[in-house]
This record gives sequence, C-alpha cells and structure tokens, in this order.
Amino acid sequence: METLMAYVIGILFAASIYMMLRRSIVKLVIGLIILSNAANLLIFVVSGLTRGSPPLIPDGAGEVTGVVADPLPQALILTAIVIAFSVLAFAVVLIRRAYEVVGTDDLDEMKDTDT
Amino acid sequence: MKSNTLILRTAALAIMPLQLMFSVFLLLRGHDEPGGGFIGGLVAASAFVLYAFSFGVGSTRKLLRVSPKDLLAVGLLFGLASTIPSLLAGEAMLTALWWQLPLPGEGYLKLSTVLVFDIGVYLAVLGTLMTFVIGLMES
Amino acid sequence: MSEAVVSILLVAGASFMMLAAIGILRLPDLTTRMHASTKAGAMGAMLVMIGVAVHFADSAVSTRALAFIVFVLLTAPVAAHVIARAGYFTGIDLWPGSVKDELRERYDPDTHTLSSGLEHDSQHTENSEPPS
Amino acid sequence: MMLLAVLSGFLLALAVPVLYRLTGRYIGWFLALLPASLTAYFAGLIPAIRDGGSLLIENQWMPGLGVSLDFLVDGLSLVFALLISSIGTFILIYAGSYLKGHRDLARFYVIMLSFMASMLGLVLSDNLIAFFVFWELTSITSYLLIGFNHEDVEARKCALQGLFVTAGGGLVLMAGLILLIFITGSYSFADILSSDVSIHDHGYYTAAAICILIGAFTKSAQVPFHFWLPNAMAAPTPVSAFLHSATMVKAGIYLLARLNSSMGETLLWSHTLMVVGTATMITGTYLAFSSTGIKKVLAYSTVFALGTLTLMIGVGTELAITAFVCMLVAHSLYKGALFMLAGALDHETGTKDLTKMGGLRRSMPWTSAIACMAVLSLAGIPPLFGFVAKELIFESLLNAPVGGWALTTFALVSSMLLVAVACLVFFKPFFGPPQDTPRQPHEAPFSMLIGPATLSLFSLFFGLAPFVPEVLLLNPAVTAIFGGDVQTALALWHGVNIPLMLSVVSLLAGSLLFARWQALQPGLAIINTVAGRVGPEAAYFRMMQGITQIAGWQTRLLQNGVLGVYLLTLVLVTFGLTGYTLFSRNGIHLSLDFSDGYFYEFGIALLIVTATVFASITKSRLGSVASMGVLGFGVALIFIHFSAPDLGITQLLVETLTVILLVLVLFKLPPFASFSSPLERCRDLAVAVFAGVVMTLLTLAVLDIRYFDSISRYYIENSYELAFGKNIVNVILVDFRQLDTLGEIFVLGLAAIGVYAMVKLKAEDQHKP
Amino acid sequence: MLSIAIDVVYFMLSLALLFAFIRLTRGPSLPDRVVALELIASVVFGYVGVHAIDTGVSSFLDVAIVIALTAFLAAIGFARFVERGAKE
Amino acid sequence: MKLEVVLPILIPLTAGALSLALWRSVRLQRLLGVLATGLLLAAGIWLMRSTVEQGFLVVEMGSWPAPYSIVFVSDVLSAIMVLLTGIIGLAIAIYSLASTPTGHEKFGYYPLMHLLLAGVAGAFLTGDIFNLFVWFEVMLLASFALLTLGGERAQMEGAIKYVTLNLFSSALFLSAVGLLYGMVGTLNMADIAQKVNSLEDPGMITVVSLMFMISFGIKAAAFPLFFWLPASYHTPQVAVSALFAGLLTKVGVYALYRVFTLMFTQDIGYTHNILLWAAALTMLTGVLGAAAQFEFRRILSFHIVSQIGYMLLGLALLSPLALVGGVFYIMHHIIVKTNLFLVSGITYRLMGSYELKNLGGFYRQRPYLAILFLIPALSLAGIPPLSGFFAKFIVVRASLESSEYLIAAIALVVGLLTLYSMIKIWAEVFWKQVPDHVTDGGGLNSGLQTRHTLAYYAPVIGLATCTLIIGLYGQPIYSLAEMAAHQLMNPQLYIDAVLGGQAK
Amino acid sequence: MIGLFWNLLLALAWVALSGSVTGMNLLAGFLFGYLALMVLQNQLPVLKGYSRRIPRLGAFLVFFLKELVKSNVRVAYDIATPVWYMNPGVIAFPLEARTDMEIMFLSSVISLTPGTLSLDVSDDRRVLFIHAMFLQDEDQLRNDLRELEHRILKIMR
Ligand code: NA
Ligand code: NA
Repeated sequence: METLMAYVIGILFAASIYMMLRRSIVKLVIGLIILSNAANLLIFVVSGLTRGSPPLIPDGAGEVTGVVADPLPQALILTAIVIAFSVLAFAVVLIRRAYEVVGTDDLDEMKDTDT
Repeated sequence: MKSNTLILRTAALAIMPLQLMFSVFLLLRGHDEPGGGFIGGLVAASAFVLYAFSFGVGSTRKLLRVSPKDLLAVGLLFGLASTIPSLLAGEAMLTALWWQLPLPGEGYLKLSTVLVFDIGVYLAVLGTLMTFVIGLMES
Repeated sequence: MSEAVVSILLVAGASFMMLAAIGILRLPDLTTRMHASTKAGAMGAMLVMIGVAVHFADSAVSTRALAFIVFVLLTAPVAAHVIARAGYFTGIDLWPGSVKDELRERYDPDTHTLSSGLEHDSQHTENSEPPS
Repeated sequence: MMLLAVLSGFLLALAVPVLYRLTGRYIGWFLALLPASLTAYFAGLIPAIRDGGSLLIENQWMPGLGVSLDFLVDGLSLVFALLISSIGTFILIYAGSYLKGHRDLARFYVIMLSFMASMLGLVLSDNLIAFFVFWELTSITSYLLIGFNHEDVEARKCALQGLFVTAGGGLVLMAGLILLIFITGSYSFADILSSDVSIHDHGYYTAAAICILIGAFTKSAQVPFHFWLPNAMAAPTPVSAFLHSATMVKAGIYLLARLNSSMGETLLWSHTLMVVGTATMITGTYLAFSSTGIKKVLAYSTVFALGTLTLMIGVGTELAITAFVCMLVAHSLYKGALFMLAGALDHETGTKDLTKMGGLRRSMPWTSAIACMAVLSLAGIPPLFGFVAKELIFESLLNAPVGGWALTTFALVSSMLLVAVACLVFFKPFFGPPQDTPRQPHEAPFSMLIGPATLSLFSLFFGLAPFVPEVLLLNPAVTAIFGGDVQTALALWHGVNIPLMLSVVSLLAGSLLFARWQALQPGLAIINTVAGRVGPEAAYFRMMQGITQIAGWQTRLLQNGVLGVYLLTLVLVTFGLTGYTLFSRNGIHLSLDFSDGYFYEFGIALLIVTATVFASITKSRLGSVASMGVLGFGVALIFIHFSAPDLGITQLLVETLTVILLVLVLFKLPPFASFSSPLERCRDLAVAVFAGVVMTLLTLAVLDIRYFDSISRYYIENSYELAFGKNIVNVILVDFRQLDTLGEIFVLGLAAIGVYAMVKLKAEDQHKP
Repeated sequence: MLSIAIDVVYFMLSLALLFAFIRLTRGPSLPDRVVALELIASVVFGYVGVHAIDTGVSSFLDVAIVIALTAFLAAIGFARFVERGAKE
Repeated sequence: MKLEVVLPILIPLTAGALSLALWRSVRLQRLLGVLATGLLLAAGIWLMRSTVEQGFLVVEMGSWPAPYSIVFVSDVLSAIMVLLTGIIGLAIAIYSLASTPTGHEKFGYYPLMHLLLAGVAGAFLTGDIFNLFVWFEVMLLASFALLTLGGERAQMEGAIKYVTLNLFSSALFLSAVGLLYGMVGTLNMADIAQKVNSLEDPGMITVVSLMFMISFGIKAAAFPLFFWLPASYHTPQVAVSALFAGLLTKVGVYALYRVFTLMFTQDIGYTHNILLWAAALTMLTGVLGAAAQFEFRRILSFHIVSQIGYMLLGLALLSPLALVGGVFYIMHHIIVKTNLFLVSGITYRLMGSYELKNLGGFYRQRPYLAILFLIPALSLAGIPPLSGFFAKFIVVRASLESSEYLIAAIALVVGLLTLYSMIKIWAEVFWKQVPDHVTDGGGLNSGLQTRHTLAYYAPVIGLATCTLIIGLYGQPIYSLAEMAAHQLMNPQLYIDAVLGGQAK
Repeated sequence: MIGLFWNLLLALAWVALSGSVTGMNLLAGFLFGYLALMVLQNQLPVLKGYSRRIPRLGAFLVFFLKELVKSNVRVAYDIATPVWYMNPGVIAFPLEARTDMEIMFLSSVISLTPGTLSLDVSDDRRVLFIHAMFLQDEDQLRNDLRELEHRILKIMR
C-alpha cells in the first residue's frame, strides 16, 4: 500500500506545483493547500502504514501489546496540520486583501515591488 | 436575499449547546481517547461559527462576551502557565506535574499541568478561529 | 446471530448510501437529488451506526452510536434545508417535469419577502393568532 | 608612545569639533602642533636607526587573527613618517588659511587628521594586516577628502573613481598579503625581511607578487591606473598637496620599497616595475605637458615622479635605491611646496587655468620667489635637491643591469618634458603680461607661504648639503630598502659626466619645448582626445557602465517580479538537484507492486487523485474548493484507515474550516480566469510532473530503507506508566513533545493576529507615526 | 460472514463515493456540488463505522461523531456564498 | 535546571501573550516591548556566559530523556545567535517607539515582534529537527503578519511572494523531516547525527540532506532561491525591515550551519561543493542586484543576499578558519545590516522617501547621522578596521587556504561592489544636495520630535558602537567565533553533550 | 425542550459524580433524572408536562421510523428504476406549529422523510413551503404531513 501511496503523493506534489504556477492567486492558494496535504501524507506513508491498530492503550491495559501504529509521526502530522491550517488561513486572507488592494487576481500584474 | 432563516436559527440554538458540550468532553478525555485540546477547540469553534452563520457577527460577539483575541491571549497564557510549576519546582521546562485530588466516593480527580496546557490549547484554538471567522465576516 | 444482524445492518446502510449516490448522479435537478442524498445518506449512516452498536454490544459504544445518530438527525435536515433554499432562491431551475410551484409566486425578489399567501384568508382562522 | 603617536591623529580628530569652537580661526595653527610634535618625536628616533638598525614596538590587537599594532621603525619608515608629519604640519597651517571661514572647515580637519594618522600607521606598521587596515583607511579618508566639495557632482564622481580604483587594488593587495602570510608563515614585515624562507621559490610567489604589485600600482597611480590621480584634484588644494607630496600615492611606493628586499630580485618583480615605471614616467610628463590647469599639470608631474620611483625600485641596484630615496624626498619637498603655491595662486586670483594667469610676480613677489626654488628642484636644476636626485637617476639608469640605454633614453625624454612643464608652471603665471583674473591678485598670507617656503628651503639646503640628510636618514633608508648595508655617497657636484650632460640636454630641449608649448597645444589636444576614447579612464567608465548594465540585466532576468518564474526556478532547482542526487546516490527503483493493498484502499487513493486532478483543472473555483474538501476527506480516510483516528478527526475538522474560510473569502474574489497561454501551461505541467515523479521516486526509495528502529517504542511503552495517558498521540502532543504544541498554538495565535490586522487595519491609518 | 459483508460494504461505499464525486465534478450548480460533498461526508461516516467493526477499535466512532457535528457547517458556508450571489 | 537555556523563548513568548492580552493599551505594550527585549538581552548574556563556561548546555524538555524529549541545546554558536537576537530585539523595540505608526501598534505590532523573536530564539536553541520546523513556522507567521501589517499595495504584492516561496520551503522541510524520520526513526539532531554517521552507505541521507539544504537555502535567501527577499523586505515599515534584515535569513544560515556540520557531513565533497558554488553565486547575484537599485532599502535588501553568500562560504569550506569566518561574518552582519535599515528609517522619517533621487543633504544637515551611516556602511563593505573587514578577511583567507582561488576572487570583487553600493547611497543621500524637486528640504529642517530623537538614535548609536567594538576590540569576539567553530568542527562533542546524559 | 435539557444535565451530573463514564451509567443517570423531573414538574412551570413527553416521543419515533422506511423505499424505487414515476413540485403547507422550536422540528422531520424537503417558511411563519417528489396525490400528502405535525406538536406542547 505504501507503494501505491508513493504514486499518490507524487501526483499530489505535481498537482500542487502545477496550481502554484498558475497566475491566478486563488489557484495559488489551492496549490498551497494541496502541497501541505502532500507533505503530511508523505510523512505518514514513509514512516510505515499500519492497518487497524491505532496507538491507543485499551481500557484496563497498561500498555499496547503487539503491532501498533507509530504514534510519533501522527503527532508530527497533527502539529503540521495545525500549522498548515494557520498559514493557509493567513494566505487565504492575504490573497483577498491583495485582490482588494491591487485590484487584480493576476499574479503577473503584481510585480511592482520588484521592478 | 436575506440569509438567515427561522429554521437555521432555531436549529443552531439546538445544535450549538450539544457541540459545546461535546467539545468540552473531547477536551477532557483527550488524554485517553481521540480528542484533546485542539480537537475540542475546533469543535467549540464550529459551534460558534454555526451561531455566527445563523445570527450574525454582532450576536456572536455578544454571546462570546470577551473578544476572540482575549480568548486567544488567555489560551496562550494558560499554555505558558503550564510551564511555570515545573520551573518553580526546579525541573526542566514543561515537566508534567500531577496532583490527585480525592473526590467524594472512590474517584480521584486527576489535575495536571498537562490539563492546564490542554485547556490553553482549547482556548487558543477557539480564540484563533473566532478571530478568523468574525474578522472575515465583518469585513 | 449478532454477526448476521450486523451484516444485514451494514449492508442495508451501505445500500442506502449507494442509493443516495445513484440518485444524486441520476436525478434531474437539485431538489430531487437532495431527496435522494440527504435522507438516504443519513439513513445509511444511521444504519451502519446501529450495526456498530450491535457489534460491540458495549454501552459506551452504544452511547456514542446513539449520540452520532442524534447529531445526524439534527444536522442533516438543517444542512439540506439551507442548501435547498439557497439553491432555489438563487434561481436554479426546477426539473421541467415538475408539476407545480406554489412558492415562486409568493416570493418577491426585490424586497426579499416571502408571503404566506394567507394574509387575507379569513377561512384560515384555525391557526391564526388571537387578536391581542 | 609609538601607539599614541600613530593614533593621536585619530584622537585629535575626534576633538576637532570642540577645538574648533575654542580656537576659531587659529584652528590650523593649533592643530599643527600635533604633527609638529610628531615630527620632533620621529626626529628623536633617528639615532636609533642611523646604523641601519630598527625598532620594533609591539602592541596586541587581535592575536587570534594574527593582527597586532606592532610598529617597525627603520630608515624607510622613518623617512616616510618624517615626511608625513612635517609636511602635514605645514598643510594644516596652510589649510586653516586656505579654507578660512569655510563652513566645513572642522569636518575638513577631522578627515585630514584621520588621513594623516592612517598614513602614519601605514608606513609604521609592522603587522601586515594592520598595514592593510591603514592602507584602506587612507583610501577611505582620501575619498572623503577628494569629495570634500560634495555638493558638486564632479567632485563626487572623482572621489568615487579614486576610491574605486584604490579600494579595488586594495582588495587585490589583501589577497596578495594573505598569500604572503601563507608563504612566510608570519604576519610581520620585520620577520619577513629577516626570514630565511625563500619566498621566491614558493608556489604562491607569482600570485602573491602580482597581487601586491597591482595593489601598489593602483594606489600609486601607475599606468594604467594613473587616471584617478589628476581627477583627485577635485579636492581642495591642501589635500592635493598632502596627497601628492607625502601621502596616499606614496603608499604604494612605500609598499614596493618595503617588500623589495624580500620579494624583489626576480624577473617578474623587477621587469614589471621597470616597464610600468617607465610607462608611467613618460605618460606622466607627457600629460603634464599637454595640460593647462595648474593643478592638473602638477598632478601629472606627480605621476611622472611615481613612475620614476617605481622604475628605480625595479632597477634595484644600490645606486638606483639611493636615487629612489633622494627622488622621494626631493619630490615630496617640491611637490608639497608647488601645490601649496598653486593653491595660493588659485586663492588669490580665483582661477586655476595657467593660460589665464600672467605677470603675477609683481603682485605676489614672495610667492614667485618661493615658486622659483620649488620649480628649480622640479626641473632638476642645481643647487636644489631635485638636481641631486636627477643626477642619481641618470647614473643608476646608465648602470642598470638590463636595458640601461633604453631606460636612459626614456628618462631623458621625460626629463625634457618635465623641464618644459617646470617652465610652464613658473613662467606662465608669474611672467608675461598681467591678465584679468576673477580676483584682484595680491600677496598670499603668511600662513599660506610658510609651508612652501620651508619646504623649498629644505630643498635648497639638502641640495647644498646632501650629506646631512644622507647621514641622518637617507643612508639608513637605502639600507632598509636594499636589505643590506649600503654606503651611499651623495653630492651636488659629481664633475662633468654623462648624467650631467644628459641634464644639460634635457634643460635645453625642455626650454625649447616650452617655447613651442602654445603652438603644440592644438595637436596635443587632438591626441589626448583620441587617447581619451581608448585610454584606461575610458575603460574605467566602460567598466562602471558595464557593471550597471550587467546588474540591470541580471536583475531583470532573475528578479523580474513574476512569482511564477520564481517558483519555476525554485521547483526546478529543488527537484532537479534532489532528483539528480537520488539518481546518482541511490539509483532509480521503480516499484509497481501494489499487491499489499485492498481494493477499497485503491478506491480511496483514486478518490484522492481524482479530487486533486479535478481541483486543478476545473474552471469553477467553487468546484475546485469542494474538490479540495473531497481531497481532505480522502486524506482523512487514509489516516483513519491506517490507524490514526486523531489525525482523521483533525484533518476533517480542519478541512471543513478551511472550506468555510475559503468560501468566506472567495465571494470577494472574481471567478477563475485563465491567464496563461497553452504553451505556458504545457511547460508548467511538464515541470510539475517532473517534480511529482521525483517525489514518488524519493518516497519509493525511502520506503525500502529503515536503518534504525523508531524511538516511538519508548512512547508506546511509557505513555501510560509515566505520563498517565492512553492516547499515545495525545500524550506525545501534550507531554513528551509538549514544546511542539506550545509552538503550534503560538503559530495559531500569530495567524489570528495577522488575519485580524489584515482585515481590520485599513491603509489610511498608516501614516500617522 | 461478517467479513464478507464488510468487504461488500466497502465496495458499495467506494462506489458511492465515486458516484458522489462524479456529481461533484459535474455540478452544474454550486448547490449540486455541495450536496455531493454532503453525501461524501455521509459515506465517510459509514466508512468509519464499518472500519470500527472491521478493526474492532471503537475509538474510530469518535471520528464519525465529530464530523457529524461539524461537517454540515461547510454546507452552510457554501449556502451563504450562494445567497450572496457570487459567481462560480 | 538551566533556566538560561529556556528563558530566551519563555521571555518573548510570555511577552507576546501578555502584549496580546494588553491589546487595548498601546502604552503598556510599548513598555513591555522594551522591558521584555531588555530581559531577552540579559538572558542572552547569561546564556553566553554559561555556555562559554560549560561548553554545552542541554535541557531535556519535560524531563524526558533525550532523544525522546525535545532538547534545547546551547553551544557557543547558539548562544551567539541568541545574544544577537537580544541585541537586535532591544534595538528594534526602542526604535519602534518612535518609528511604528500608531495603527500598527494598535493591531498587534508588539505581540508579533515578541513572537518573532521567540521563534528566532527557539530555532537557535532547539536540538530537535521537527521542533526546529515549529520554531521556523512561529517565526515565519510572525514575519508574514509583520510584513503585511499596514496593508499597502506593495506589502501585499511582496507578501504573496514571500509567503508562497516560504511555504514551499516549509513543505520541503517537512517532507525532508518525514523522509529522514522514515529512515533513521528519530528526530533528535544529535541522535540523527550519531545514527547517520554510523551508516555505511548513506546515499539516501545525502538525497534528503539536499532537501534540507534547499529548504534552508530558501530561508537563507541563497542563490537561486532568494527571490522572495528582494521582493518583500523593502515593503513593510522600517523597523520590521530592520528586524527581518538582521535576523530572519540568519536563521536559515544558522540551520544550514547546524545540520551541515552536525548531521550531514558524510558526503562533504558533494554537498559542501554545492554550497560553495551557491555561496559564490549568491554573493555575485546579490551584489549585482544591489548595483541595479536606486532605492535605499532595496539596495540593502540585495546586499543581504550577497552577504549570505559570505556566510555560506564559511560553511561550504568547512575548515576551522572558514567556520570562524562564517560565524564572525554572521555576528558582524546582523548588527550592521539592522543598523543600516534603521538609518534608512531615519532618512525616510526626515524626507519621506527611500528613493535615492528624492533624498539628499544629510551630510550637511545631519553630520552625526552621516557618521552613524558610515560606520555600518563601511563595515558592510569590509573597510577596516570595522567589523566587516575582519569578517571578510577571515573568509577570504580561509578560501585561499582551501585553494579556492576563484571563490576568493569573487569574494573580493563582491567586496568592492558592496563598497560601490554603499558609496552610492552615501553620495546620493548624504553628499548630494537636497534635490530641487524636494520642497523645503523635506523634513530635514524641521527635524524629529525630541521624544522620537532618542528612540531613533539610541539603537543606531548602540549598534554602531557594537560594530566599532567588534572591529577595534575584536579579540573576544574572535575567540567566541573560534570556540563556536571548534564545536562545529567536532560534532561528537555535541552528540556527547546531548546523548551523554542517557548513559548516566 | 428545556425539560429534556435539564434531564440530560442531570444525567451528566450523575455520570460525573459516580465517576464512571459508560453508556449504561449515562442511561441510569437519565432515568433517575427523568424521575426527579417528574416529581418536580408540578412545581416548576417550565417543566410542565415533561413526564408525558418521553413516552410520546417513543411513540413518535416508531411512527417516524415507519414513515422513513416507507418513503425511502418509494424514493429508492424511483431512483433505482430507469423510468421516473415522480411528479415533483413545491407546495405551500399551512402550519399549525407556532413556536420556532416547533416549526424547526417539523421542518426537520419533513426534510428527513424521503420524498419531502422543507424549503422555507413564509415571513409570517404561517406557511411551510415543501418540495415534494410525488405529487400524484397531493391531498394524501397533505394529510400525511398534517398527521406528522400533530404528532410532533403532541410531544412539543
Ligand atoms: Na522507511
Ligand atoms: Na510535559
């Protein structure tokens, strides 16, 4: 299953990069969202997929016995999801303000600061 | 067209308390089951978002009483406060401290810096999301 | 025994969802699609949850399954209502095969008022408020 | 004491603003006390070095880096130190008068004193790095001095030119010095001079020598870097006088002399010096002859002198070094004097153009008398010291180890031209019919004449009694430069010999040239115009222009403002580099073994992929957003399916809220538009696919590799026992790795503040401070 | 028997997801897409329930509960959008 | 408990949260701004003293043993960086009293500033690769918010580029952490280093190390990943620019230093060679970019890029001296670059423009400001005896020592072009007369309010003094850099310090 | 409704006090709470008639489930078969329900029942507009809806 997910991850990265390369700011943000999903999935997949044994200690037991999914990447991804959410919320509002202030959603017209 | 309806408003009043209750539930038992401060905070926030969608921003502000930023600040301070006992105790920062308070009957109430921290997370998440939503809806 | 019940419940639930999915794919307009999806979807989910409750036969699980069902029953119709209403009022056309529309004529898109049509209906005393 | 002596200039400079308020118009006299006492102090050191000895005074600075403020006093450094402090004394006095009432006089003195101190530090430093420090300080202080009239755009340009050339050379010099340090393993001139290490045979020698020579040549205005020096005339006259006579341009000469005994004696070194020196010498005199501004004429004559000095070091015989020292002293004396006089003329007549002056000997008798002495020395006419130097030059060239006659011929030619220049400088302003000048000429004040007078008198005195300076100073200096004990024999009169004959020839021919000066001017002007187009100065301007053009082109290319291009670059670099590394370090292993998956897992994967693709290609932005929601659901399903319920919940919640935020924002934005051309889309698609392929290969490669077991076992085992929680993920979040979560909520908070401010703070509130 | 049923259910749910997703891509109007998204959420509920049975881990139910409580908000958000008359 | 190791994050975090709580009282926030940054500086000094005395300070967060806990590790490099954070923080906090528009103060300027500092300090201290990511994000979001504070058009345009490119970098970082974890199963940097160094065929580690390199390279604004910086750094209000200029890119540089001395030293011939050429091209493109600019802050922004090249060079050469040079360069650069931005803020305040063509007359009217500009400007250009000279000298010397002649030549040429840029500013802003089209000499004649004068000048004077001290009294600084380099060259010291506690 | 709320609150309090969070315990808490409220309802006007509602609620649930299944089958049949038998349309349904809660509850139940979907309430809250899928026999539909309404009002009032 990891193998399959490797392909899914590749497609997610490709799609996100394609979207980020668009000139419309909305597409840019959608690209960013896909990108964060791709990175999260990547962490999840490369640290190994385990079916049906979440890292929860059953009632009455002191520890988990047998195979259990690796809890550490899960914790990392959780943090990463929250952080990505914060950043994306910011980015979403940013593009709206940018559109209001600049008056276009075409990124190619937003080059006054550089040139 | 006018956006809120009687049905939505009334349903919101019914659903929202459930969401809030459930969010606290998620917060409190997150140490042992799926949940925790973050998830709890998100559910609480969605309760207020529902309210805001149904009754508008002004009412939501009134309902919240404090500004979302204050919630956020309190949450962050809670999060930081959870580090202080360990520092006072001379332990490394963020060392969890647990106190067991005997309850009437056989149970114990487990109080810990971890819980304080989780509450901080809950409030911070709630404050943040309400800041987003109220800010966006007002503009 | 319980396995059989669970299996039936699960398959039934899944069938409802299938049905909803087929409906949403096949039916001709928004409102008819919603007939299929919101109810059947909720129904399917509830059946599955009942199956879960039966399977675990544990009070904690049952409580949660019940809570789930309550939540679905509360939220699904509200969502359906809100979407349907929004869809209707923004002018998404009904299927041409529709037989009647008693709403359209009572809605004034300029003032955004929706009248009951009963304002001058003296016949309809049964439900009118007593004059105060 | 030595440290204080060197740094006193800086200290005094700091005090100038206060002193200026206290002393007012006598500031020049007052400040001159410092160089005067320094002169006395350095003179007091003469006995210590008379027999070829040297003093080493050590002061720590940054020992770790090998930087110290050690000072080396020997014949060479002391000659320079004395010239700097003594001429500096007169310059300070002179400037007080020349710039009387100038609103920036205090600033002038601040920089001037710093400049003087830097120069002293330069010539006295034993430590190579400290030497370089002072070297650069002279560049920067002279920049400030040249640009003293900073509101004049020309002055700014000239200052920049001087700085660019000298600082650029300085950087090369730095490389050279570092290489020299590598070669010798020492930071000290004294060590290097006395070391047994064979510098010449070291692999770095050539590079070091070239770098050091370039550094010295730029500083000392050797061809082809000579062009900045005349332009430095934009500075007020006292600056020019100081810069040309005793400081700045002499720094490079000093360095060459300093290193001659250890780095010289190779073909590279001596031939380069001879060729460059000769070229500079000829160029200098020619340009002096063809100029009309008095300061320009003097400046080019400095170029001549610098070339001659370089040539002498290049020749490198005992005689040549002796000639070098004499020329150095003679030139400093007469050039300092001449510049101050030129300043006096300018000050009193209001013009710098020689062709606009005439007959001033009547209105400015003292000035003309002093000028007479200085000019005689310049032209190398007895009994002035310039003559002694010139004789020695001819003699050493005649006896040069290689190319003696050729060099002599060049020297003769330039000597002829120089005589003509000397006549020009002297006869044009003071003789002939009086001309209308912007100001009514009258005699210059005492404070402006005391400097040139004293310097000229010294020229005279040294010429008449050359053994006095010889015994005290020049002999030790020659010894220091030559690197061995040398007995010089200076005299005014050597009898009738070839050098004398050459002098006579040059005198006659020079007078003839002067007579034809007026007639030659138009022709010279044409030559100069042509040379100006192809000469080194033109090259400098082309280079500066080139820098700006390349910079502009590069910036337009790289920083073009288009985010897409930035991203494209970033993506290509990222995945190109990663992909290449993967290919070269691990190889490509494509696996298509999906047998471990269940069909519904394929279903979820398919859902994710189709949702992603649809989100990317749909023309409906809300379709895209809804599709993002589906993507979120799909990812959540993966999480749930592979044992991560907390992740599943969080993903779903966050997805829902993201959709809500997007929706709240999107209705203020216009619908999707397609801006790019199909070609661009194909390009982007190709890049994106490439990136995706690399990520897939990378993931596949890592899947096969697990070098070590995860540390997670610890959490699984201790979560309940030690941290009292059964949800291990949550325990990690709030206990084992609580700090991550603490950071995370602050990230949330920051996003909230940012969003709030963006939404609420309107641009019109900005400009209130 | 149960395991067969579970596989069948997984299959049906996958199909349902697919159909719903097709509707989502087809639209044509935004509410159509939203309805499809809602249905997908419902299918995810069902999926989670079945998964809980499949793995024997009841904690997965919590996922379903939380989504049930919140997922409909997206629909309400979209509805607001539609009501304001914004263009697709 | 080594309190000094955690204070550098606790102080700004608390100050940030408190400032947020004190949202309505700008006065208290201002007070807190100066107070907390002052405390941060004090903590930095404390940390520096302890670190120098003890070599390494390690705190295992939550008292869980490393590598299971997140550790904070202070070595000399970290301590230096934290101390600099304190210095810059205090300078900016004071400067902000005068320069920050009221609107910004009312909308979270101070909380953002504190949290930015917290993120920066956290990144410098953490010994955990994922925790580093978290602090990066704290810093990044604070910078996003500060960058957009005010909402002007240029800010928005700049921010979109800044945000996008930095998010790309973050995603790359995160992916790299995931891949690394997938292979070695740990997050503690010392643990990773230990494990990676024991591998026989670390080819895939090299691949992942490149992802880190690119990600940090983006944060550090190295060639060809720097676009976001010149696009945005000149857009926010000047105190923010200055804060960014001093600290942000240096976090990327620090991260590169950390991972490419500690963790990824198994394929130096490849990785560090890439760094070397990146360094050279960064220097060149940055300085050429600056040569094409005629706006005060844009020139300075491009020079940040250029100087990042020098710092990378120190790392790329990976010799003791080169690392000394790199560390020295970082110290020098942070102070000098911040200061130049602060000076540009004063000129802006007085004449209302950053365009060189609209500025002028400062040498005449504000000679002391001219000196205060010249000190950092000449230092930046590497003119002795200022700090930049020694920094450049060491780096060039290290390049020559490593027989990288071309690189040394580039470094020297870039030094010259830097001087050219600084002189351009000097000539235009200070020497040139007030341009004719600027009426009334701008605000030059009226000047600043006295209340503001102190707040504007005190940080500039303080930082200029630092520059002078580093140059004139450089031995202690040099020794520090030497100690830092020694520790960086011997990663086993770090590993033992962090994981040694496990054995006890 | 408030009664139900109080009852739930009591149940939760019970759970908290007894310290064991299980479904059975919650149910027990609910039962005890229900009994307590039954005792109290005569004293507190808010709670008036609460005890009767729970049994009615049960009855309603049975009715509702029956309707649900019935109409689901009907809709399902129409969806699953190639030919459409539906006659969709929007009807105006005069309300007897008055309070917000009643109207909401009714409309929700109507929406949940396949074949009908509440669209909106008129501004004067007297008419509910319902989209129905099968309008072949409109009167029958109205009657069914009316019965539904009555049953609901019985619980609510
Ligand atoms: Na792996
Ligand atoms: Na802890």
